[in-house]
Amino acid sequence: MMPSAKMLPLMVAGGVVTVVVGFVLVVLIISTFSNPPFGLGNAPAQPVAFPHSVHVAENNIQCEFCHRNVTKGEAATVPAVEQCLFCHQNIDGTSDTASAIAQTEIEKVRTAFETDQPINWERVHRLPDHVRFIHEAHIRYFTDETIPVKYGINGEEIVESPDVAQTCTICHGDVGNKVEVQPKTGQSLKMGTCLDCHRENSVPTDCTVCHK
Amino acid sequence: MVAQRVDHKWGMVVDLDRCTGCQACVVACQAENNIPINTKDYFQQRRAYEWIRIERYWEGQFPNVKAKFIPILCQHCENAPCEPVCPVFATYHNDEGMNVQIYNRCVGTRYCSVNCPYTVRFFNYWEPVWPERLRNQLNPDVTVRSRGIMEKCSFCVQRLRRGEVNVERRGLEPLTGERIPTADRKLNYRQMKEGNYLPSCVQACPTNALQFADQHDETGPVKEHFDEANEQIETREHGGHVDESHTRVYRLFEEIGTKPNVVYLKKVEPFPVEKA
Amino acid sequence: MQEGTPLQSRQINAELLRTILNSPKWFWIAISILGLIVLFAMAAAGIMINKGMGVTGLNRPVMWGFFITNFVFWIGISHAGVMLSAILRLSKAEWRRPATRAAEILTVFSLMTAMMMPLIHTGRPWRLVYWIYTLPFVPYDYARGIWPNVRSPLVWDPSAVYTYLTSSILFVIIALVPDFAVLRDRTTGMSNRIYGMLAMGWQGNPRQWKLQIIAGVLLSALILPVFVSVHSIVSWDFGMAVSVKSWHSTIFAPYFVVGAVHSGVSAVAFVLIILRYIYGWQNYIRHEHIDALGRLLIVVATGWFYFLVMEIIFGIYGREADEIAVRSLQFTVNPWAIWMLIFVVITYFLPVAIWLSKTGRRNLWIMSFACISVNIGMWLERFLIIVPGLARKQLLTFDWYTYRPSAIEWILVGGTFAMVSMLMLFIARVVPLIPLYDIKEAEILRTSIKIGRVSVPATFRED
Amino acid sequence: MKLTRRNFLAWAGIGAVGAVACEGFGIRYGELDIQSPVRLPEDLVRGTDNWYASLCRVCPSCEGIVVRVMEGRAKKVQGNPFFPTNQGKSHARCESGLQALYHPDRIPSPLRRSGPRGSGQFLPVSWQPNGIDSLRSALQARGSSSVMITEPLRGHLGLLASRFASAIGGEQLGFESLDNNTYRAAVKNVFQQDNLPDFDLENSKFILSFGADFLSTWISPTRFNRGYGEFRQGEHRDRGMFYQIDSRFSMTAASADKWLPVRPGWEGHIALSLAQVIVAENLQATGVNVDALVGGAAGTQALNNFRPELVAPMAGLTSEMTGGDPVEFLKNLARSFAKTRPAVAIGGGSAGATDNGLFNLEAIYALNYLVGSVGVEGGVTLNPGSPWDNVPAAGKVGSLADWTRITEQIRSGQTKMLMLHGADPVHGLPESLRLRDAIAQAEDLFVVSFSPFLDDTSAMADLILPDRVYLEDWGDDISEPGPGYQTIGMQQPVVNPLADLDPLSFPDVLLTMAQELGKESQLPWSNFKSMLREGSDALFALNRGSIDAASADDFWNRLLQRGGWWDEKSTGPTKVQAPNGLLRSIAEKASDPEFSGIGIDSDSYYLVPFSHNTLLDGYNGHLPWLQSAPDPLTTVTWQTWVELGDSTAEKLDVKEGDIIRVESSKDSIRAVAYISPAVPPDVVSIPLGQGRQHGSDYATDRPGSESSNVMDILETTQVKGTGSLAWAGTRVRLFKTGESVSISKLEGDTRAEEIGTTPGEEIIKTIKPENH
Repeated sequence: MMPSAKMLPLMVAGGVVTVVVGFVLVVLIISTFSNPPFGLGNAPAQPVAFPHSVHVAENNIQCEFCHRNVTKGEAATVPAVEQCLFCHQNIDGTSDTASAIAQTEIEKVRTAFETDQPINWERVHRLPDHVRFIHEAHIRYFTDETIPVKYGINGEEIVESPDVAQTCTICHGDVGNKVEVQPKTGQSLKMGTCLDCHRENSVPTDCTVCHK
Repeated sequence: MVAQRVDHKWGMVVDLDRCTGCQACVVACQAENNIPINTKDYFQQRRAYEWIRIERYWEGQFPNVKAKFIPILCQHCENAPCEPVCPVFATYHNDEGMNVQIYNRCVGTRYCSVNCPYTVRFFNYWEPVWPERLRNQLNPDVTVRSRGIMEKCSFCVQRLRRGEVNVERRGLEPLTGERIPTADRKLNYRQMKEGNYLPSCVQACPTNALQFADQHDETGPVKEHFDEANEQIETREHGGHVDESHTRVYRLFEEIGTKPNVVYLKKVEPFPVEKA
Repeated sequence: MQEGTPLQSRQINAELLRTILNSPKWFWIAISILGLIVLFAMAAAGIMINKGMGVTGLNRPVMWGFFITNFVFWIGISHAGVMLSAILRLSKAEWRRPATRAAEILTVFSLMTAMMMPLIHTGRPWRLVYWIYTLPFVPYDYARGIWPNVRSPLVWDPSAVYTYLTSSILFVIIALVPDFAVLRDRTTGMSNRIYGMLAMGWQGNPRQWKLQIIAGVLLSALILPVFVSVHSIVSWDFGMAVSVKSWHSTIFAPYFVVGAVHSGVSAVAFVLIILRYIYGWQNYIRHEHIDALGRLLIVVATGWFYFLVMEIIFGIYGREADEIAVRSLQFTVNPWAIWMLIFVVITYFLPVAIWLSKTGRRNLWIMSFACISVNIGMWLERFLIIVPGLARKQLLTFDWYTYRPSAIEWILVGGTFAMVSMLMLFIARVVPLIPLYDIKEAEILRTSIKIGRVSVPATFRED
Repeated sequence: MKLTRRNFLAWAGIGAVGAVACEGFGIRYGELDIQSPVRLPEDLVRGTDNWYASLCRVCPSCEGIVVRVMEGRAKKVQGNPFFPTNQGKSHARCESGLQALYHPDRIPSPLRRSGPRGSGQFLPVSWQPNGIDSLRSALQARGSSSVMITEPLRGHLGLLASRFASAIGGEQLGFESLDNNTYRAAVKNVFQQDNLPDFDLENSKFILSFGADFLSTWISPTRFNRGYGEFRQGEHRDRGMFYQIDSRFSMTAASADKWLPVRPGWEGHIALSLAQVIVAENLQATGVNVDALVGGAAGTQALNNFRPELVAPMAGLTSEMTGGDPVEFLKNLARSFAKTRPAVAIGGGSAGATDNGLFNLEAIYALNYLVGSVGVEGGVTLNPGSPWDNVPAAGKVGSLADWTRITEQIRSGQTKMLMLHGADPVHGLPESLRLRDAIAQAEDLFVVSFSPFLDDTSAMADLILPDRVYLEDWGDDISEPGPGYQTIGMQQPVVNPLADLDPLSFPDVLLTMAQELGKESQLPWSNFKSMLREGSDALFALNRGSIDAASADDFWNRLLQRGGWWDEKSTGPTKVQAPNGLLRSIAEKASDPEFSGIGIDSDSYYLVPFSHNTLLDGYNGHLPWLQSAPDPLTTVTWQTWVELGDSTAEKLDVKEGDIIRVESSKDSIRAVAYISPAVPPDVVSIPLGQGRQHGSDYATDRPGSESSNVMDILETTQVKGTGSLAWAGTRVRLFKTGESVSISKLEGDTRAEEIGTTPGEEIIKTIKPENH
């Protein structure tokens, strides 16, 4: 049955409302499930193209070797340039497996060290100012063998105590096999994520544990 | 393992007979908690932030005049009037006897402040500003509250948390080096004192008028006072009569029934001013 | 008791639809002036949101001021609609007829205005998303098992007010359907289509009439508890505040409800007088209507005054030092004492004296004056409850302070009045502010025939 | 610790990582960066705090502090729990040192005057060659006729400054607005000590204080507060009794059990009347040779002129004040003072600041002999001298007589060079001395300031060479008053100066100059740190005290770690023989206080100025925390207020916030009225500290009606015998100006009094001592 001419404006109006509301809903739903929303939080270009995959997956360097504060304090911290030079004094990228890019990037690090210039990395995960997150405490928990069962961030049961590097992947995902680290590499790091995991593990969920 | 934090119950004892009103606690609090600089305008508008403030009450007329000082800070009430009225749970009571304000949840209705009998909640009427260089002093353990947010004394929860993390981290008895069972890794008074984990005002108070510890901590200075104060409440709840004339322990505005976790000790007054 | 000359349906249509079908020049002038004021107030709100609540005169003890006063005031005004429509409809008060529509619409607008006040009062309204959002889009709340604090009167409050707002809108629309149909039949082009949609296929057949009347009566009955609860709950915003001695009173709920009716009915009476004047509706809003409202108001005002006195007496009876301090601020300290005196005189003694005399009730100028004075007084009443209570909160005399509203607050409060006026004017351009069918119904009902020596109505209403 | 600290500082200087962690709240520029430092010491954990021991230099008393440092930024100052004088406690002033460190108005680099003198116009210059060269040439040309004005110096900086001054042939003087010379002289005359004594309040049972605001500003308030707390409620002891006899109701008087208002300048008479009662009633402590103390019959005769019957009316005591017959009151006071042992009598502040101040203080301190509390527990503890032979425990502090002379020298052209460090004499001396004009008009005068902040005197400088702030610099201090035994405090730099600042340490500059001027023989050290290190080695050589170290290096490290060295065994004398006939000589010296200028008439008032609780004399007025800390009694902040009694306010018809013009014979100032129930009807009080004209906005952005300097109106009366300023010896007239401002105080708009009528409604509950 053809709608009457009178009903047309009503139908048009209804259609517009449906489209607008639908669009808003879709945007909100996508932004809820995609992390970060629409790739807005993709890590920007780093000053030195540092491939985690080469260091971790290929050369088996443990996370805490470079992020050495991760077992000692709140922040994991990026390594000092000096520390890169531990290896890169000798490894200059001229071996046949390395590409020309590797050579130039390693050269950047060496130059920085020689000229006494700190490297300005771009932050990938930004913790809000009102949140206290202590890496050390989390690693201590997951690596503690006296606790029989622990639960991962998605509720998965962890029976074997992981080592430090495995603990990192619980939240940060498989960084070791990624060339470029992006927020989406790991878990969505929202308050609910923290809260779910704390509840699973029966550890304190008092607000002041994380909020400052 | 994360320490069993729920076992603590913090409390402060304020000895009014020791307090001289010197303002050391006030500035210590401002230094620790990133409290905005109280400009002249803030005072003129009566919007100055002093999480702990010294109130001075006059008594009598010249020449028989007295001034009494009382430090007033958030009383961390067990039955806090501010808590039920917050529509968003930005303020709530935690298991450690603390009344907590979560800044990022606050929407700014100011109802909590309206309903606080002690007037110890402070609203950020303006965005706090510091000269660029002074920002270096800001404590990274404490959020800077933006405008539209209610704030108040937190018992320096960041210092307690720092202490707890250190206790956990060490997991060892400091003197003997024995490993402490996880459940017993509590922050006791001695550790708080040595590790600078006491609230900033308590640490500064030159007359020791402020004392802070776990209410159940035998080694701490507050247990006996809290035991007595709780006994008073219990007696009253059972309809008994408390003889107040021989005890120094009291809670501010006890009759409202807020059960504060701050206990005051009466001022001793050999020559009271005759009340008109 | 109906007075005046009988009207013909044609005349009713012509006169009551005049406001919609042609617009005089003064209308646009008035709308633009009011609109400018509203814009000005919006700019003030913008400044406040941009700079922070520091631009107000609020301070540490007095954290609530003009905005909350204004909120309670407009909630109070909103009670007029239901009072007149529902109660009078249920009690079949004939004189209600011309007043209902304007009253209901005033309810809707004043509720909307009222709800704006707590929003801008927080300083950062967008933060309220945490408060009202129930969806998992925001990183907090229900999805994380953290719910709004249902113990808080500030959660009860919007629940009640929004329920009231929803039902009031429904009430208005149901009552408007027959009039939309009349408008649909008298317009052309775009407005014809819009009215057509709004009339929802109204043909005026008996079944439709029956449903419409039943819906109206049913809604009237359902809305009554909401009407009582809204202002009760608004009063609990204060009554639940254990720490503010002069607020913590069990009498607050009926006191506020009666006060709301007092100010609301006065406001409606004033609106009716204005409408009569500007639209020339002498035939519809007649002296007898205003007269009836005046007589109703005597009762309401006296009831309210009883509660006022009780509230004060109960407060003082306890002889608690802090309660006495609030009262002595209210009664003995200037400027509060002066305001208090003015408030009592202009809210009760002056208007009631006017209403007690028939001349007063029948003189529209005097009546307007009385109604305005009641509303100024009721505004003052809320102010004199809220601010002195906070200024003398508890015994900590060290923290006592008063409150001086800033220019921004004055502008915003003024802006709400302009906004409600503007919306009322505007709506008068869109819908008939006096229900056509209701008036016609009255005309029919008043027609009587003589049977022998008695006069009986020509038509019986089906109930 | 040393290794960490050093590396840490080096590292902190290299990377600006701290900026990321500490500066940004909200996404600010650079916050999304995370910086790799170039080098990082192995044992440094980032994001964790480090605590360094140092010394507080905000106020003249010496307090040990620990500073919390994170990522190269100082975050918090707290008391050093090991340090003997303050034992972990701190005053509001100590905390504020951080604001000096990160103050927005620090002078970043040397400045040279570009406008006329006093205009405050400067151009930045470089240290090398401009700054240092100008200083050297000025020293070469004018060094022999130079005056170096510093804060009161002790320890190695005192040694350095005095030697430097003598090496170049100039003069060095410490400056304090309200100097302690009278107190020092009284101590010398009564106890024959060069060092200021300590008071063992902790163990005392009875404190009788005359005019000394020792809980707020006088000498070492943190130490006294610490003792006071124990005096009141310490464990295993009875609560002490405390009388304050004072012309102003100070914070200390508020804490006293009984405050006795007295006319300014009559404290000594009251002290002697108490002595007379004790002697007459034979109440002295056992073992006290009263005859020798009093000076025989002649002494008794002299003392009899001070019988309470005579003194009470002179001192303005009324029966309302004493709750009965004032004479009986004084007698009873003397009796309980003598019977409650140990008791201690303290005098200072306004009691020593009238022209008869020396007499007052001597009379007060002599009381301690009568009750046998000199050198005993709970009484006056005498302090030993410096553990170093050559390093002074107290430097010379100029008195008003000195400043008058120096002003005259400047005016006459005799002084050709002024060096300023930590002192602001233009602000801190009475305006009628005309020091400002003298400096401004002196044609051949070169003024060098080493201040890191602009102040009223520095604003008149030709050259400003900004010093480091104490948290960035080395130093040491000999506590004065010490805790009764030898105590050294060590100050170390806890952070490096920020990158945009270029200060140079004052002692290092002096040492460099000494070398460049060829004075190595007197000052052979290359820098101040090595000088301190030499001092540390000397302490190590003493082989005693709190630090047990194997080597000199070890000793030095531990010295820095602990923040000081002390030796509890090397105490001061515990027994002092009172001079023969002490009371007689004091009684014969007695004189009534004299008030020059306006003189005593019915419409003039005693002016009792006082040190501001946090600002003291205002040298640190640029620190916002100190400005915003409410005065304990009035709770006024940021403004200069004048305290009026209720009756005075009624007489003048003023209310709070009205601007009052306070006029002396010298000048007048304007201040905001604060009406207090505790101000005697014939007294007004004004705090020092405000009224600066140059420097940071925090100190100067207020109009003269809200911020004025009470020094401007003081009469230049000198205390007899010491030449100090008799700052409580001024009479003023008050005028209502008709203007009014909003007073910026914490208190609300009503006078805060308890209004509760039932016991449950009291805020500050009290208890009788007998029930406790």
